[in-house]
Amino acid sequence: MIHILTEPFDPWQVLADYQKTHIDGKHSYGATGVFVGTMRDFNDAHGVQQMELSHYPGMTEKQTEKIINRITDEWDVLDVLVCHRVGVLLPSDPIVMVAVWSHHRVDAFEVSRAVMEKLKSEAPFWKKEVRDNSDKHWVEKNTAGYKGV
Amino acid sequence: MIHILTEPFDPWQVLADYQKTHIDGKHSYGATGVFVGTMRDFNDAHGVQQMELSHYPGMTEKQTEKIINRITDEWDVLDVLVCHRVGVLLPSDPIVMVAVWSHHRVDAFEVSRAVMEKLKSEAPFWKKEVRDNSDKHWVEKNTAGYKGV
Amino acid sequence: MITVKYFASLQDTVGKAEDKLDASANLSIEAIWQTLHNTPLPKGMLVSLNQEYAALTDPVKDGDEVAYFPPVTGG
Amino acid sequence: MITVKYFASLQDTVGKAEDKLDASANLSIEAIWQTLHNTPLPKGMLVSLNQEYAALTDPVKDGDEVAYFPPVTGG
Repeated sequence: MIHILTEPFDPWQVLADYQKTHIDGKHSYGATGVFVGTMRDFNDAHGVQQMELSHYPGMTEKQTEKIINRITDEWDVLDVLVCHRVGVLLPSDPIVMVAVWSHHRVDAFEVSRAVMEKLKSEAPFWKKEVRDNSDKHWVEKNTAGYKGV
Repeated sequence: MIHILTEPFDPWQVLADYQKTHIDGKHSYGATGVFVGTMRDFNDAHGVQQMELSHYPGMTEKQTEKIINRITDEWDVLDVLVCHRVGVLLPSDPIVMVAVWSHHRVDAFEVSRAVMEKLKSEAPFWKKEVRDNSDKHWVEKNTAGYKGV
Repeated sequence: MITVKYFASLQDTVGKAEDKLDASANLSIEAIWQTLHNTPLPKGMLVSLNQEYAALTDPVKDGDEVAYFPPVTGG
Repeated sequence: MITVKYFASLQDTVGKAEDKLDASANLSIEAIWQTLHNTPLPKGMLVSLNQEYAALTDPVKDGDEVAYFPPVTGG
């Protein structure tokens, strides 16, 4: 499931609520893997005051569902929750959360990371930074998520 | 930091509290990776009613600190929190939580998984299952955490 | 009628979020851009057809939704 | 005095959690088990010396803490 959120969210509160309503009592899970991406106040050498996140309504949800389905087909997973902010973000605001519930830990680790990497390369979201000098600047590309592994 | 807990804990509440007191305002982080291991009501083909987790007080903390230090020396990490239950656990009780805060997502993913694997193979904890027929049975070994990757 | 959408820096470049185009010409995604803007689509841009990633040469028909945008930077 | 600890299934096997042993004999970790239990340490067991993983042949001296336990199963 993907939620596109226009307001700030607390990932730990979202997880507590979602687990209560969607997981506990329904699934016998042994593992939960979570990734939260948070807005930093720097990028490369620039200070960043705020960030404007836009997306392609409709296509974003469709592509994210496809990403989740394609990956969960290959692993033994009980549920996947993705939350992604759009709109104006301030430093330390959560941008994205991916949570995976599975029987065994290998699936939670693999799927949370794979969904995150695919989101960053395929889901139609775009970041515009407002830098310390108030210049607005579109982020041109996401960095790779694996290195020296 | 490692916390050995004798009572049930809510990982999302622990994260909310720890982040407020130890992370927010102190670190400019961009990524948080979390793993939670939860007691299942089955293992192999057996139903499991409860689990008794014992440890080696002193050595557990010492070995866990060593695991964390050895791994964080190799990655760019801001903080690591490990919580591990001991005592009597019931199905769906959290057993272990590993949380990692870092600038970039690669470090959060790598370190949360590496700490988890090392905990399972080096930290002196032992599980005893109480099966559905009330037989008590020491778990003999942990399963591998990587497969087909 | 074909709906044409622009996102992110490309929306700034063209100065609007959307165009409408008569579908009678049977154009490719690339040709639609050329027709509307009299210039080739900037290099490195991505395109979609009915909210699926597509190729520049894919044909577009009446009722379709085409979009042009730079590499994604979410997550 | 040497403190000797047993954990998990090995604690069940020996029927207690701890032994104390006079340190005068200058024994290895393996020999301490043999001395206390008149039988070799079961195969596959792990040992520690002062809360660090150790080898069966490591020597033990006065004031040390030795422990015997099966493979760990936490996490």
